[in-house]
Amino acid sequence: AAEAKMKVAMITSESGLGDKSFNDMMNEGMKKAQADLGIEFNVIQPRSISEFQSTLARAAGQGFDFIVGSSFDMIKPMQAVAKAFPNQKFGLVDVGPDPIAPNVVSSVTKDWEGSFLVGAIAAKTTKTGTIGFVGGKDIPIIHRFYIGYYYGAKMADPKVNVLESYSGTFTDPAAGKEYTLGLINQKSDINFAVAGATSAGVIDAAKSTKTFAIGVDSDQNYLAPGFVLTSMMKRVDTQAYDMIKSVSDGSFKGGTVLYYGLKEGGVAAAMDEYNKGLISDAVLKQVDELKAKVISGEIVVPNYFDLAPGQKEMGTPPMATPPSVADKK
Amino acid sequence: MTDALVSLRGIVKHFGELVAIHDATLDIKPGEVHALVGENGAGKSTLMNILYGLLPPTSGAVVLRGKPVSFGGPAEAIAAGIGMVHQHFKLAPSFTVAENIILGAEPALSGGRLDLRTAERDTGDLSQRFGLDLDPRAIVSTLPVGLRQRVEILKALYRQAEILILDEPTAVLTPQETAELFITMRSLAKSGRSVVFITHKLREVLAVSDRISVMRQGRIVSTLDNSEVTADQIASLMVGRTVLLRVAKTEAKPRGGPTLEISNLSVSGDRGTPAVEDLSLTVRPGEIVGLAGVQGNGQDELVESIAGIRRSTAGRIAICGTVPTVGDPVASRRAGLAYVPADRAHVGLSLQSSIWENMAVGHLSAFRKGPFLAAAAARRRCRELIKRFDIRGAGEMTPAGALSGGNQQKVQLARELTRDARLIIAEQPSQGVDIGAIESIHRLLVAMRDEGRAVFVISADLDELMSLCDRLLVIYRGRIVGDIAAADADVEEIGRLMGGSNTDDQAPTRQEAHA
Amino acid sequence: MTDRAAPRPHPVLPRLLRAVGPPLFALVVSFGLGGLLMAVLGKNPFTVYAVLLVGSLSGWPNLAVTLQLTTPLIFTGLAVAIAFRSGIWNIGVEGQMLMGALAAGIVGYAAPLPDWAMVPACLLAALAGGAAWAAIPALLRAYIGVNELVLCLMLNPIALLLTGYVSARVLKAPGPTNKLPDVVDAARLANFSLYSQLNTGIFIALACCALMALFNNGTVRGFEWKLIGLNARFANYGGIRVRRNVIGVMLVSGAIGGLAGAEQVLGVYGAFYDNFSPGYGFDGIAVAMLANSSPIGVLFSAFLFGALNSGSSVLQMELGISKYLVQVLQFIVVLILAARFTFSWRGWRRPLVASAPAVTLPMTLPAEQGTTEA
Amino acid sequence: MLSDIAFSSIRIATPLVFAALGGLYTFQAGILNIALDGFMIVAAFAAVGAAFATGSLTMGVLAGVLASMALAAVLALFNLRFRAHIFIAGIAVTFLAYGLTALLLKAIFDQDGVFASAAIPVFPALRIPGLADLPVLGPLLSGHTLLVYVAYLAVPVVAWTLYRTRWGLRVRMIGEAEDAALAAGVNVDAIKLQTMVISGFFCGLGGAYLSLGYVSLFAKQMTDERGLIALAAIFFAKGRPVATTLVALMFGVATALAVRLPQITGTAPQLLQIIPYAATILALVIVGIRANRSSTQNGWRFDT
Ligand SMILES: Nc1ncnc2c1ncn2[C@@H]1O[C@H](COP(=O)(O)OP(=O)(O)OP(=O)(O)O)[C@@H](O)[C@H]1O
Ligand SMILES: Nc1ncnc2c1ncn2[C@@H]1O[C@H](COP(=O)(O)OP(=O)(O)OP(=O)(O)O)[C@@H](O)[C@H]1O
Ligand SMILES: [Mg+2]
Ligand SMILES: [Mg+2]
Repeated sequence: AAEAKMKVAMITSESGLGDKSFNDMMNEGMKKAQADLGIEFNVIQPRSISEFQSTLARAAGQGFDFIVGSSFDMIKPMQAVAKAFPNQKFGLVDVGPDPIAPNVVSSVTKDWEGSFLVGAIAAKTTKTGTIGFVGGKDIPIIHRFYIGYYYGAKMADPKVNVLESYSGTFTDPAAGKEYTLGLINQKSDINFAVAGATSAGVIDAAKSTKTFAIGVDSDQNYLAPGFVLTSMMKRVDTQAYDMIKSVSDGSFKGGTVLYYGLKEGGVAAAMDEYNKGLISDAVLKQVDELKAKVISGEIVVPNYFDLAPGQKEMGTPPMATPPSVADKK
Repeated sequence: MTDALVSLRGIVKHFGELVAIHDATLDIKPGEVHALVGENGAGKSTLMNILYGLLPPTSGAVVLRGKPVSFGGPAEAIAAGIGMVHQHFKLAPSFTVAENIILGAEPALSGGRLDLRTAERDTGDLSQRFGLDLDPRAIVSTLPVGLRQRVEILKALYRQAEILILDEPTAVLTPQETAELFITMRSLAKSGRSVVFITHKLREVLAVSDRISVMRQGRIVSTLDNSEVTADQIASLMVGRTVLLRVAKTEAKPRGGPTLEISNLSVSGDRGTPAVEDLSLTVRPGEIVGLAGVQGNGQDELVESIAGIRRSTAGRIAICGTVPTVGDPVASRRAGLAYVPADRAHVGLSLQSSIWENMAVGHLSAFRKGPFLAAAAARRRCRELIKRFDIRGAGEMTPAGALSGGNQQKVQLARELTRDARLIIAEQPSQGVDIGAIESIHRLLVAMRDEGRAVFVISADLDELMSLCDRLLVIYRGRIVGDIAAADADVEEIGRLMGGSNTDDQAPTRQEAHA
Repeated sequence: MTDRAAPRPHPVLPRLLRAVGPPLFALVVSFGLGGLLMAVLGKNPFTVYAVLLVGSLSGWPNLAVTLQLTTPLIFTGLAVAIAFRSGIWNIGVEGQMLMGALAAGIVGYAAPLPDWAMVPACLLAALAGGAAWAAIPALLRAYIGVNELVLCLMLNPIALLLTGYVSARVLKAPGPTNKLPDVVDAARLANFSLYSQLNTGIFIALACCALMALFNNGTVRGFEWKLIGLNARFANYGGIRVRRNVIGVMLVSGAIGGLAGAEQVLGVYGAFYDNFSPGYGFDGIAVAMLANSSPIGVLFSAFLFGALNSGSSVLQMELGISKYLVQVLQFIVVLILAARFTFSWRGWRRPLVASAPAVTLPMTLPAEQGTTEA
Repeated sequence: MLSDIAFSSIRIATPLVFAALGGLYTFQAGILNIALDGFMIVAAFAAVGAAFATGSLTMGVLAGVLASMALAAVLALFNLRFRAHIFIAGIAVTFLAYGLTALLLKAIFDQDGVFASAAIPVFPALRIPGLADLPVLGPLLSGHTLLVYVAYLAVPVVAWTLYRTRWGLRVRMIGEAEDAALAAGVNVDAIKLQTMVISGFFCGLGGAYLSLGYVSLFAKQMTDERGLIALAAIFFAKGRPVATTLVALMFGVATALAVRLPQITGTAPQLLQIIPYAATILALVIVGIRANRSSTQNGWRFDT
């Protein structure tokens, strides 16, 4: 195109780039858009939630064609700013189902469906009958992964034992490794890492104990070829990309909410040369059946946010809620 | 002078706008004990700090063995054979005597290993050679002041000092300790070394020195041979007028019940060992009571517990009839105590604070307007006290640390003696104070007595005690072993009591010291 | 009497230079170094500094952001300064801020009070919360003699974990984030502009500075607290109740730290959020030290930090510069400002004879305070 | 279970021990060195970088140690030459280090938070022949990586340098009575500089252990304030090498417990993660009460 390049501002959550999670994935989407659509973009990393609104407002004043952010905590600030700049187009990825504002397009990632998938894979692959989960902080988003993982595992093998733990940090790989080794010491041989930079330690633990880790958000199989069973990819990059595309080709519709689940290919279990052969074809086949059922709606994977406090069972087909959920909510 | 070992030529030293040393010229001959005397703030310490390389002179030259030198720091001065023992000791208290002595010149085995055995042997030998016996393994903090000073001296000798500077070494020594120090100084001189000896006690000057230099207002006003002067002459050279070397005072007329009454007091020292045991004493209004004793016999602990700085373990202290809470300085003060501590650097003053701030403490209630501090009033009062107590080389805004030793002492005295307190406790009141000032301090204490206050003086200086006090108490191993009316007190007896009855030490005379 | 040389009154200019010179010099040097770094990273220092300056100061939006980011640092800086001035190593302000914030957050949504009483109640709660958390090291230090620095190092993470627990498991508001329910509108501190959450809290901060300056220099307690910092033994000897006063210092310090939390909760977030602080408490230490523990100085150094942080996001927006470059620049400035350039590059040697120190901070290790007599 | 806890306690404590040993020297010399984290983070980065580039662990560790020592020298320069207060200079240097490593991570490896690669060599677990076969101790003491043994074997060495060498005597005396050392003609600044650089050395090993021994990757701010914990341990033990190491180990044990308890107790992680800090405070209080009994000072303890 001859006219001036489209300018996009990407605003990270307070955890910023390098979280090996939605911030980095969004960044990937930006790069893709830069390559395919020839846009320009700047990444802005606020130091804390308290800087979201000012950052959004200043960005809106800078004449960007599109401003995209992520994180639930950005909803309120973006509503305020979007109201003040009705002509500015905004996007917010990886949030809830409620529309945000007439000039904001938002997206929901059904990461619980992806977690379901890798949970099933883990349950089918484990030798010890015990699998683990290493979360970063003890926060709802992470619980959402856990519930999906748990549901998938139990669906695949009701007898499988699922261990849950939280390292309390998104930035300390050593801690991640320590917690993982703790799980491995309790017979878990596959551990799902949902802990930002801490995940790297989980994978490192798998490497040093010859067990498996499951990566998250981006394809982390390459980090330890042969020891990362798979990665639950959360295609935040496509979300950001799609939004930018809609702006550039004029199909942008504010106030809409886009969904990215198994059906839409918004979440997936990464398969590449690094984990070739780690998962048996038999397992893959069974997992594909489960996947089909989810897509067809026969299985409704529970979203942690929809569970009522103390809810006894979850989803269809019904399954007992793990004890840890009830007291957490 | 060609035969001088070291000479200071036309030294000038400015501190900001203040001229501390004014074209001072001084020659030190080999093998002599050279006394340096002068009023507080005359510049003695500063001049010696310059010789020792601690301070750079503003102008002037230091000539060592005929060659002009300029020291970048003590290290260079030490290397050139100059050693100095400061007014405040510079020792590491929790280390042994040997470790302190060898610091900076440690004997070592291969691989930088510390050779403590050699160190202890050498320091042992050294102390024997100069008759300063000391246990090389003793921890410094357990030693009485006199012995700590020996450590300082040995530090210098260990580094082969040819010139030894002693800045007011006797200020806190007992007569016995002083006598021993003098013998050491003489033997050093005999061995060809030179000793510069700063003091305010003229009797000591005459007792030990060969030549005497008098400083006044930053100048060396004259240098004389010991044989050709008397104490009074030196005094008038220093102060520029004649001074009374003995206190003029009338008979004491104690009246009324005791102001300070201590019964069966026990206090333990820093390491939990008993320092004061079952001690009882009284001080009545209108009398000056002196406490004599060899340093480290419980004086400090006794006084600290009266002042509420230290907890007593048993017994009763009553000030003006009221019994202040144990270990509460405010309570003791409220009961009517004024207290001049010996350790002015750490307890009696805040060296970083200005003089007016130092003087306001303990009088805060007087300068209190509701929650506010009437600083202007406090400064005004401070200016008055600076005049009244003749505190030199400073305004009320000067940090106390910039004052000369004696003037720091005057700041403490001014603050405490002007509290309207019924009981005045003075530890080493004339420590580092020049004779002119001593005279006025003593006069002040006597006046306090005559106003009917009770005065309790703790001093290592028997002469001072005997001339100032009406009654003398002798403390030994935390107990009062003697209670003598000053009138019929006799040095020998007191000395014996201080030493636990079996010593026969006494204040030195010229002959002894030279023998 | 040592006579004085003829008093030569200093002409104004040199004196001015002596006052303004060093900090100015420091800024120049540090920005020089930063510039070098940028050149290495292929950015034009001059544009960067221009953007930084504009982005933090010019125009209400930018200024508003700067002031928003300055406000919490005034509180925390002040809190640290109060303690340092009395020789107390309260580096636990981060934790005290969290506790104050939690208290304000709870009262702010739960207290059944008339509207007019909400804000005062929250502020009081924050004061209490901060003071209470500071009371732990204060009492342990005063009565058991445990080193307060170590205590603070331990208590900060504990505070973070405790508040995290409360906001995740005990009083969690429904929803995707670990936070308490929003405080009622009556408890909010009014915001001024869409561009920032700058709020009336800044006036509270300024008031605190003014009060503290008055307290330090005008009151007897302020005098006593300074003295305790300079020589605690002397203060104790002089009839100042050291133990009582030190506890007081810590409580006041903690309370002001708590206010920092209240300002964030009531003015910025509108609720207590888990882990909301990007480290205001630690920045506060640097702020206080740059200010040499003077309340007015805190205003300036807090503003310097606020400006750099606010300029940071504009730099990222306009030049795509990483926030870490700005962080590096920021602490080069701190480092250089902290240095006391003698301007005489010959003298490796320290002043050997003690003269009044230029810094009123705990210069010795806490472990060594007042244990230097020979 | 127990032996597993003991084993991982040793591992967890290792970076703390390294940092603490470094901090010991400066502490003994009377320097409040708050920059241990800064030293470690640059070391962790340099170590990974060099190990990745050369494929050699030796080069990695070497690079880490040198980077850390260089930063230490900078801190010393500002503190000793430019008379910046050690505490603020330390804070500044630490945040500088965090920022710089993050910048370089992007500039060199084009990574924002984590750099991990199969090309980074890994320290192998060592099976110590004699040790491994011991009945109870074997499983805990054998099978660690090299640097773990270096850390604990360094403790007696550190103690020796501080208490048995001429240099150590000077260090300790400076810490207690700087003016005495000055008056004795000791070059105080030189020795302080040396202690600072040595703490750089040990923190360098600590950082290298974090990024090459504990895990084999670099993540920004991966030291996670271990330096502060180490500092606390030093103060706790009043700078005595063995005692300091024991405090670090205690912290390690408490952490190991906190990691394993959730599956057993099901308690909220936040509460369990408090354990190490709370345990430290508890221990401090117990020690403090003991010390208080012996003190004869009135009210305020000036000396802690
Ligand atoms: N560091 C300093 N800063 C400013 N003035 C100083 C400093 N040191 C000494 N002075 C001043 O220099 C003068 C000489 O001080 P000095 O200590 O040499 O006196 P002195 O003869 O030793 O007195 P004293 O007998 O009391 O010890 C005094 O007026 C003192 O106030
Ligand atoms: N010489 C004295 N005789 C009797 N009472 C005194 C004397 N000096 C001070 N006081 C009283 O003792 C109390 C403590 O005196 P000081 O001025 O040292 O402390 P303050 O600062 O006024 O009070 P606080 O120490 O409680 O803040 C004051 O209330 C004062 O009225
Ligand atoms: Mg003197
Ligand atoms: Mg008072």
